[in-house]
Parts: sequence; structure tokens; C-alpha cells
Amino acid sequence: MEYSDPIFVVIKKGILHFLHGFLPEWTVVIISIMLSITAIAIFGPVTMMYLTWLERKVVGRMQNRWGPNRVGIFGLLQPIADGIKMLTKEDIVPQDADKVTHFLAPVMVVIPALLVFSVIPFGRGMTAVNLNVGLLFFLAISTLTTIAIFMGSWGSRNKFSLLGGMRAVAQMVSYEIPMVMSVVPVILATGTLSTVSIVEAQLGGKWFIFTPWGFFAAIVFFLCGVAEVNRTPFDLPEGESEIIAGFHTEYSGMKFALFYMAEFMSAFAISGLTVTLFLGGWGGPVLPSWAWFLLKTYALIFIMIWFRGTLPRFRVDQLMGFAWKLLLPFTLLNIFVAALWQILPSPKNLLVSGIAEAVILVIVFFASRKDSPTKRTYIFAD
Amino acid sequence: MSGIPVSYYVIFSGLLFSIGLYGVLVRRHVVGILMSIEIIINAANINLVAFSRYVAAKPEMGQVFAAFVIVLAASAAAVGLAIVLSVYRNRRTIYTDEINLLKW
Amino acid sequence: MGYAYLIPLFPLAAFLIIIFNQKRLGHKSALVAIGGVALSALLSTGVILQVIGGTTYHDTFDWIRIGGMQLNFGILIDPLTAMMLFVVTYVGSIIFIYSQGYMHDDPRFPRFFAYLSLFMFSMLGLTLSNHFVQLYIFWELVGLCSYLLISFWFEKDSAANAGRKAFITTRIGDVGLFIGILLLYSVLGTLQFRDFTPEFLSQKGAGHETILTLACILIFAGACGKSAQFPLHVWLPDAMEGPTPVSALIHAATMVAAGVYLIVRSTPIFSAFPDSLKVVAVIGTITACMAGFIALTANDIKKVLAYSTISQLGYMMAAIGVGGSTAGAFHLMTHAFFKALLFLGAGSVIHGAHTQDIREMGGLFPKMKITALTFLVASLAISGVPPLSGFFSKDEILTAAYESGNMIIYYALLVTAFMTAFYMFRLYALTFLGKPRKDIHAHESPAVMTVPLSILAVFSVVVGLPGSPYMNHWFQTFLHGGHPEEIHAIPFVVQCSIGAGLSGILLALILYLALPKVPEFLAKIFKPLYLLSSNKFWMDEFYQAVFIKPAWALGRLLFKFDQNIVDGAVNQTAVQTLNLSAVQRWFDQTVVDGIVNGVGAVTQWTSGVARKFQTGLIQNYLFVLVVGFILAIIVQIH
Amino acid sequence: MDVLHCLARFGFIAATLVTLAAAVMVVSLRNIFHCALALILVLLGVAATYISLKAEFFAVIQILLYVGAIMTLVIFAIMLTSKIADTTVPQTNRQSLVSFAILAMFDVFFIGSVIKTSWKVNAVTMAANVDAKVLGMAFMNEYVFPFEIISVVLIVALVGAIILGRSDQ
Repeated sequence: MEYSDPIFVVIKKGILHFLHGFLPEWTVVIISIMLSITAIAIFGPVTMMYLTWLERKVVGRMQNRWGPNRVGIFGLLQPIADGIKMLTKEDIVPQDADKVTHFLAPVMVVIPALLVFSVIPFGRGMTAVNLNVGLLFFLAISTLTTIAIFMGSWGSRNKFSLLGGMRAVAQMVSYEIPMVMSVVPVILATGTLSTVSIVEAQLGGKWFIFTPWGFFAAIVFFLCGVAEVNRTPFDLPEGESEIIAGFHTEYSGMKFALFYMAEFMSAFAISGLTVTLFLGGWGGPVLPSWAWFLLKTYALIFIMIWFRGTLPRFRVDQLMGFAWKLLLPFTLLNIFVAALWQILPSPKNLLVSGIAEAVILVIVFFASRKDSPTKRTYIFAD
Repeated sequence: MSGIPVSYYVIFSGLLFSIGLYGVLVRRHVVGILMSIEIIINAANINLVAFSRYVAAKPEMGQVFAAFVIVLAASAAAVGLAIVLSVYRNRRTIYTDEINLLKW
Repeated sequence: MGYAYLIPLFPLAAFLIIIFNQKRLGHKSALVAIGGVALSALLSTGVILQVIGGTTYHDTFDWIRIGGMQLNFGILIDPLTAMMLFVVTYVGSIIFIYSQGYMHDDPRFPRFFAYLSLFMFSMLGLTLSNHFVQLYIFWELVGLCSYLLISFWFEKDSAANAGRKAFITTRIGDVGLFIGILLLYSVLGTLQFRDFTPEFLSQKGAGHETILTLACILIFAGACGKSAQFPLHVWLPDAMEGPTPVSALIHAATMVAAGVYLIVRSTPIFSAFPDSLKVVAVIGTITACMAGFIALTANDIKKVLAYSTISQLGYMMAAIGVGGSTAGAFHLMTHAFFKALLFLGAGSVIHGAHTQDIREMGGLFPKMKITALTFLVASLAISGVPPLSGFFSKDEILTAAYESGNMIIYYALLVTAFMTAFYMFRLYALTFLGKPRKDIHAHESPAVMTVPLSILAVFSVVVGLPGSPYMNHWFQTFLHGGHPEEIHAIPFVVQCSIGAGLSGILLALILYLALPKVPEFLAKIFKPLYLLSSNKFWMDEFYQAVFIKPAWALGRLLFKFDQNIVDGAVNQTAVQTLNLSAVQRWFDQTVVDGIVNGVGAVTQWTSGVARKFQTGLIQNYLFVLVVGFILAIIVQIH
Repeated sequence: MDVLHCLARFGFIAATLVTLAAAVMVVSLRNIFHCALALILVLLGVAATYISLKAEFFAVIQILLYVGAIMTLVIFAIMLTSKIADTTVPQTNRQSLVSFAILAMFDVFFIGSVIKTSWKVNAVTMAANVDAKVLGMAFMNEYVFPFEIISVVLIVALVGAIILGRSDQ
């Protein structure tokens, strides 16, 4: 452990020290930055490739199939094959599409997905940039995806794309709010916005998920995250059965691959952030920290895939109702519970806030169930 | 980046401001005007933050007020766009020089 | 005793509750109404006990102040009020319970109880009021309620007309009452009952005797209207079109008694001016005789009772007239009970036999025992058979009449007593005894109706006792507010009244059971009398001929006048106006318009210039603003 | 380290220039949707400026609020109103040239006067770094009243927006 834990850090240090010998100082700084960037830039796509593989395997097993098993052992080379296929496909641009936007969209959608990796603590001392507003940075950057998706949907002059884009934007904007709200208790508890110090606050098994507020906040956060990355059951923007492929209907080849990559990377990032915020980040015994981190993250990703294998798709009004009527009030009240937890002395606060949590949960649930979305009444269609 | 003089920011925000003002004066599209207004507000914010960093009495003062400004901008955008939508619903146009009921 | 204020409020609350959600309450509305009246009965029991304990209560608060003149509302509780409260609340609650059964199948069940509650409220208000104006207000409210309830089944024309008739007829009296009140105020400057002490009247009313007498007579006219005295009695028989509980509550027990109550209330004034008392006595006697006489031949069960009511009210009036106001009040109370009982019994009969014509009934006794028995009790009571309540009160009245020395009145009343007994038992015989003349499937009414009957029967037996010599006239003493008035029963009078009652009863039974041929025979002999009676002295026809026809004629005349003369004048004026205006028109068009147009033209021209500035484009304005702003800055700095 | 400084300053200047260019695009492009995209660029540039002023928190807020929320609103509005990419419609009114001239004049004058003035720099504020905590303290202590007012204003504005934007059926 002592040697395996900081292994990557050590490697970087080594490289830098080696370069330090014959390069001027500022180049070293730049190179160190470059190193982190390259690491992420490699890590992201690879993760994405093997996430696709994982997803196809798991869903396959769930549907009693084998999934990819031809290319390489266990089909492990399948993603590479896919990549090659993607790269060699023809890149089609609709005739009267808005060329610029249509081209920029996939690029714009990948950028934030890569940027957010820079604040995720992959392990002890393995955070690319330790911003003192890292958490907020993550949230802010991930909203940029909205714009990108909108560009794509509007740029490729297509009804279905536009519908998908509309849906995507509405959904993301709606779910951003409970997401941020569910993060607030953590900030309340740790008093910092930096992801690193949030993880350090949870070291020694004091994971926030073990507190009443943390438990529910974690669930809400994770759900909102799933909605943010448009995965089942929140995958309305690209619901195949309704609007062909949503905002990336008109995309093919590498551009499409970029959208896909963005989706999977942000899925990974969301899981990673959930781990960081509530599951104690890289904290954990025996195994090296980064291993712990990846373990937890992949567990969450497995849950996401599980969702996809199990759950049907929401309906638009149900989606909105869920966000605005159930999650938002619940997260708001959750903040107060967290405050209770903070001010009360140690043994008492567990009881009190637990009870408060339960009461709030029940109240919000029943209050929102009264007007929970029922069958839609169609105004225009008849 | 302490090397950058405050006048640089002031000029920057001044230019931004006048560009926004130009937009407000010239655009026919109402949403365009709203966007230009956003530019203006941002210019003002830059000034606030810059001065709070360089010459203010307290370091956080300007940022606090910049935050207020942002909130106001948000509400302005919300209301303005709502008005745009209802106008569009009633008059089927969003060009300012076609919305001239006040003329006579 | 401040809680006395609450007494009228419970029925009011009930009224509001019911009227605003009739649909929701449905048949539960009856419970609400009964609850309301029962509560006020409870409270008034407390009040009565305190009054018997010897306390009286008078409270008042400002209502209107106009300059010096000041009207104030309030409540006055003295023995008389206590008695009225007793009658109204108790009879009222019993009748409420009864009518729950009687009206059970009516589609407008809740509304009925709403109206009843409203009536209850206004009647209690009337009873408690300490002030002529307040009394007048509630007086009118009561009138309104009676109108609503008489024409409750307004689908029937007869009911609607009856309601209208009652309203208008009483209104005539009420106008009198109003003027009377105004006269009183103009002379005496106060309208509170308790101010009318003999000495006050003697020293304040000195020199105004005629006016005050007139005022009294006018007030009495109001009383006539309400309690159906001689000239204005015509509405009461028709009022029988309303539901029977209404007839029992309003037109037998309480509202018609309000007139008597009013007179008793203002006895001090009346006794200060004896002439008015004479009028009261005469009218009362006439009414008593005439109504009794009509009742002899009436064939509708409720009509008979109506006329008997009228004559009994006449009795009370006469009693007051001859100076026995306590006797009148006493009779009022006893009468309220047994007459209510009679009406409810009649209602139960109608409910069971589905007819009102006594010639179609007969032999109902075995079919509806309770009704028959209670009815018998009431009949005995009203015909003055000792020791039932009617006897004592009637005896009081006769004594008073005898002592007043006015023998005509005395004998008239005696005859009336005889007639009362006679027609009551004619009614009883025709209805219950003998053998059925028509096969009507009569059946006993439900308990909710028979139980109140029994209760009332008990009352009408015992309620006379307080006033009887056995309790040495405790009631009269009580009414007189403690100090006893000496009442010595005159044997002769007693014998007379008993004799009259019994002879009437016997005669009736003989005529209508033993030898039923005789009545027709008698009718043939005394043809004119019979006609007189059965046509109710041609009162309605008389009014039709004397008042209503002329009114129409006058109306037509006025119409003609309008058509020819007034319209002619108007048209002439119009023509002249036209000519004049032609001249003015020329002036206008040339001179005035010239000026106006000139001004207009100038304005238009200038504004045409000014308009150039007003492009309506916000951005132009903004542009000018910005330019000005920039210039301002530059100027500021240089 | 001065090399890094030069780089940073160069980057910053580039950022400002890009921002200005984007702003010009916002007011001049014919396709209103492209204008919105350009505006996003402007906002990001402003955020960069904030970072250069050591107001990272504020920069992040800028992105979160403007790019995340307001711009989404704007784009929605653009979508809901029609004739977006119809480039035949003139997008500027008749007073464009003259106002351009006026504003250019103003800018020249403005820049001149700004350069002429000598700004005294407050060392304390230069040294201080304003992070979320400080701002929070400021909001909750001495600026609490305007803070409350502003939140009320926000709520009122949102309610008004909802009522205005509600479609009539």
C-alpha cells in the first residue's frame, strides 16, 4: 500500500524531477500541467470505451444474452473495433443544416465532459486542479453541456432533433436545481467547496451517506445526475421509440461518437462526484486510494446500467412533476435537517434529524402524490 | 496577474458597454435587444469586481453588489422574455419597429 | 339577564344556517331549527324563572341619533314578556317538532323550517322589544314571515292570493300603527314602553287628549290588522291555505296574539284615554260575536277554527276594552295552547283523512284515537268547561265585562261563549263521532305528530290553574307585577258561563248526533241568518264592491286623464321646443361651430408638426436619450 | 516565472479580445441564434476576466447563472419566436450608422479620459482573496438587508414571469 497508493503521483514527480535537470522552470510548470491534461485526455476516452463494453455486457446478461463476445476475449476488443468503425464512417451533414453550429456541437459537448474530470479527486493527491470552488466548478461546467446539446439539436434542421433538444434542455434545467440543492448539505457539513477537502472530511469511514440527510441527499443527487446525463429512465431527449434519436439524430460517424463519449464520460464523472461527495471518495482500507475510488465509481455505474436494464422511460409531464414537485421541496427541507444535524450534540442529532427526515419524506411524498401526474389531457390533439 | 492595470479593465468594460448599447439602439429583434442588455450588465459587473479588487474600501464590497446585479439581471431576463413571448403570441411579431401601437 | 339577548338569536342562526345550505341539510334542517328554538326555550325558561323570582330587566343601547331625537334598541323583560316568551317558545318548539312529521314529504322541507325559524326570531324580537319602533320593525318582519308561510305552496293560486290578501290587509292596519306611533312620539317625545307611566301621561299628555286618543285608536287599528279584528279580519280565514302547522303557530297561537299583546303592552296609554278603550271593547265584542256566528256554518275544518280564533281574539280585545287587560293576557296564554292543539289536531285529521271538509268526515274516533281524545280536551277547554284552562280565562273576561257594568258587551260575550261551545262540538261531532259519511281510509298520524298533541293537551288542561281561584289568581297578581288586584268571582257570572258552555255542547251533540235532520230544517227556517253566516256577512264581497272596484275605476279614470290632458300638454311643449331649437340650431351651426372648427384646425396643424417627433419607436427615444447623456458627460468634464 | 506571467497576461488579453469580438458578433450577426451562441462566448470571456481578478467563485457563479440559466432562457425564447434564421429580414433599424458614429466618438473620448486619469491602487484589497466564505459573511452580516430585498425582488419577478408567460387556454 505504501508504495502502491501514490504510484501515479510518484511517477509524475519523477518525470518532473527528471525534466527539471535541463529545462527552464516555466517549461516544467507547463509540462506538469500538460501531464495532468494528457492523463485525463487519455483516461476519459478509455473509460468511455470500456463503459460501452461494460454496459453491453451487463445489459446483455440481464436480458439473458452474452453481449459482445467475438472480438477479443470476452469481446474486450469490441470498443476498439467500434472506434475504428466510427472513424471510418462517412460524415453526413444535412443539406440546409446550420453548418457551423452543427459542426461545433459535438466538440462543445465533449469539452465540459473532459473539463469536469479536472476537479475529481481520483486518489490521494491525484486531483488535477485543487480549485477552492471545485464542486461549484463541476456543477457550472456540466451545465455547458445543455448549450452544446441545444446547438446540435438546432443546428441539424430536423424536427426530431429540435424536439429532443427542447426536451433535453427542459430536463437538464429542471434537474440542475434539486442537484445543487442536494449538494448544499455537504457544503454545510464540511464548510468548503473544494472536492479534496470534502473527501478529507469523510476519511475514517465518516461517509456522509451514513447520516440521515446524507443518505437521502445522495439518492437525490444520484438520480439528478442520471437525469443530467440523459440515461434511462430519464432518456427522453434520445428516446428511440418517440423521437428517432433525439438531438443526435442527424449525426453520424465520429461526431456521433463524440456525443456518445460525452454521455459516458459525464456518467462516469457524475458517479465519481457522487462517490466524492457522499461515499467517502478515495477513502478506504487496504486497497490503494485510486482503486477504492474506481471501485465505488464503477459500482454506481453498474447501478446506472442496472436502471437501464430494468426501468421504463418517464413521460414528459411525469419527469417535470418528479423534479419540481417531489425532489425540489424534499431537497430544500433536507437542508434544514442537515442544519439540525450540525447544531445538535452528537448522540442526539442522529435521532432528531432521522425522525425529521422521515417526517419530511412522508409529508413531501403524500403532498406531491395528491397531484402526481395523471393521464395527460391533450389540448391540441383530439 | 497583478501586473494588469485597472485602467485596462475599465477600458475593456467601457468598450463592452458601448457595444451593448449599440446593440440596444440598433437591433430590431427584441431578444437581440435583451441580449445586448445582458452585455451591458456584464460590463457593469466587470467594473464592480475590478474596482472592488483595486481601489475599494473593502475587498468583497464590489463582488457583493455584482452578485445583486446578476440577480437583477436574471429577473430582468425572466420577465423580459415572458413579455416577449406574450407579445409574440398576441401580435405575431418580435420586431420592435412593428410593435408601435403607442404611435397614435 | 343580559343573556336574554341571545334568545332571538338562536332561531336567527338556525334560519341563516338552513337558508344557505338547504340542499346539503335536507331533512336534517328540521333538527337545526328545532335545536335553535329549543335552545331559546331553555334560555327563556331561565328568564321566566328569574321573573317569577320577582326581577325585571331593562337594557337599551343606542341605535340612531338624529339631532336631539334618539332611538335605542333594547330588551324589556317584565311578567308580560315572560308570559309571551313562555307561550311563544313552548308552543313554538312543540309545533316545530310536529311539523317535522307534517311536512315530511314536502319538496321544500328545508325552506319551510328556515321560514319558521325566521318567524320565531322575529316573534321573539317583538316580544322582547322595549320600544315602539323596534316593536314595529319586528311587527313587519312577522308580517313578512306570515306572508311567506301562507303562500308557502305558491303553486296553488288560492295560496298565493291568500298570502297577498293577508299581507295587504295587515298592511292597512300597520300604516295605522305607524302613524299612531309617530303621533305618540310627536306628542310625548318618547317611545319606550316603560316611560308610559300614568303620571307621565297625565302631565305630558295634558291638552293633547284628542290626538293621543286618535293615536291609540290608530295603534289599535294596527292591532286589528294583525289579530284580525272586525273590519280587517277577512285575511285570517284565507290564511288557512298555508300549511297547518303554520296556521297553528302563526295564525292561532303567536302572531295573531301579537295584536293583543301590543294592546296589553300599551294599556297604560289606553287607560289614560278611556274613549280608545271603548273603541277596543266595541270592536272586540263585534268581532267575537260575528266570527262566532260565521263559525256556526263553516264546513271547512280549518275555516271553523280560523273563525273561532278570530272570535277568541275578539274576546281578548273586549276583555282589554272593559279594563281586564290581565284577563285578556291570561286568555291569550290559555287560548294559545288549546287553539294550537286544535289546529294540530285538525292537521293530524287532514293528514290522516286527506280532506278538510267536515261533511265528508265522521266516525274518525276509532280510527285516530289520540287525535280524537286530544281534540276533545281542546274542545272542552275552548268551550269553557271547568276545570280546564279555557274556563278560568273566559270566566275572568266575563267577570271583567260584568264588573265594567256594560251589560250589552257582557251578554254579547256570553252568547259568543255559547256559540263557541256549539260550533266546537258541531265540528267535533261531525268529525269524530257518528258514522262515516264517506269511506275515507283515515289512519293515525306518526308519533312525531301525536306526541306533541298529547303534550299540548296536558298543557291546555293545566295552564289555566295558575289563574284559577284555587291558586287564588296567582297569575293575575304575577302579571300585575306583585301587588294583587282583588278579584272576587261572581257566582252569577260563573253560573252563566258554565251554563252557556254546557248548553252549547249539549245542543250541538243533540242536533248533530241524535237528530241530524234538524240543522237543515233550522237552516231553512232562518234562511236569512243562515245565508248571512255562511256568506260571512258578505264581507269580502262588500270590500270588493266598496274598495277594490272603486280603486280600479279611479285607476282607469287617472289613466284617461294621463292620456289626454297630461300627454297633450307634454306634446305641446315638445312642439314649441322644436321650433325654438330650430332657431338655436342655425346659430350653433354658423357661429359656434365656426369658432370650434377654427380652434380645431389650428390644433390639428400644430399637432401635425409635433407628431413628427413621436415615432413610436422606443429605440429612437433611447437614441436621443443616449446622445443627450453622452453630451452631458462631455460637457460635465470640459 | 515572468514568462508564465507574460503567458498569462497574453492569454488574458486574448480572452478580452475574443470577448469583444464575440460581443460585436452579438450585436451584428443576422442569425439571432448565432447571436445567442456568441453571447455565451462573451459571458465565458467575462468569467475569464473574473478569474483574472482572483474572483474564482464569482466566475463560477457567472457560468452557473448566466450560461446555465439565463442563456437557456434566451435560447428557449428564440426557439419559441419564429423567423430565426431568416437572413433576408433586416436585423438593424435605420439609425445604426449614426449611433455607431456617436458611440465610437464616445469610446474614443472615454478611453482617452480613462488613460489620462491616474488610479491609486489599494494594496490591502489587492492582497485579500475573496472566497465564498467571505462573501457569505458579507451577505449575512452587513449586506443582509439588501440581500433579503433582492430575494423578494427575485421571487416577485419570477411569479410575474410565470403569469406573463402562461398561455391563455
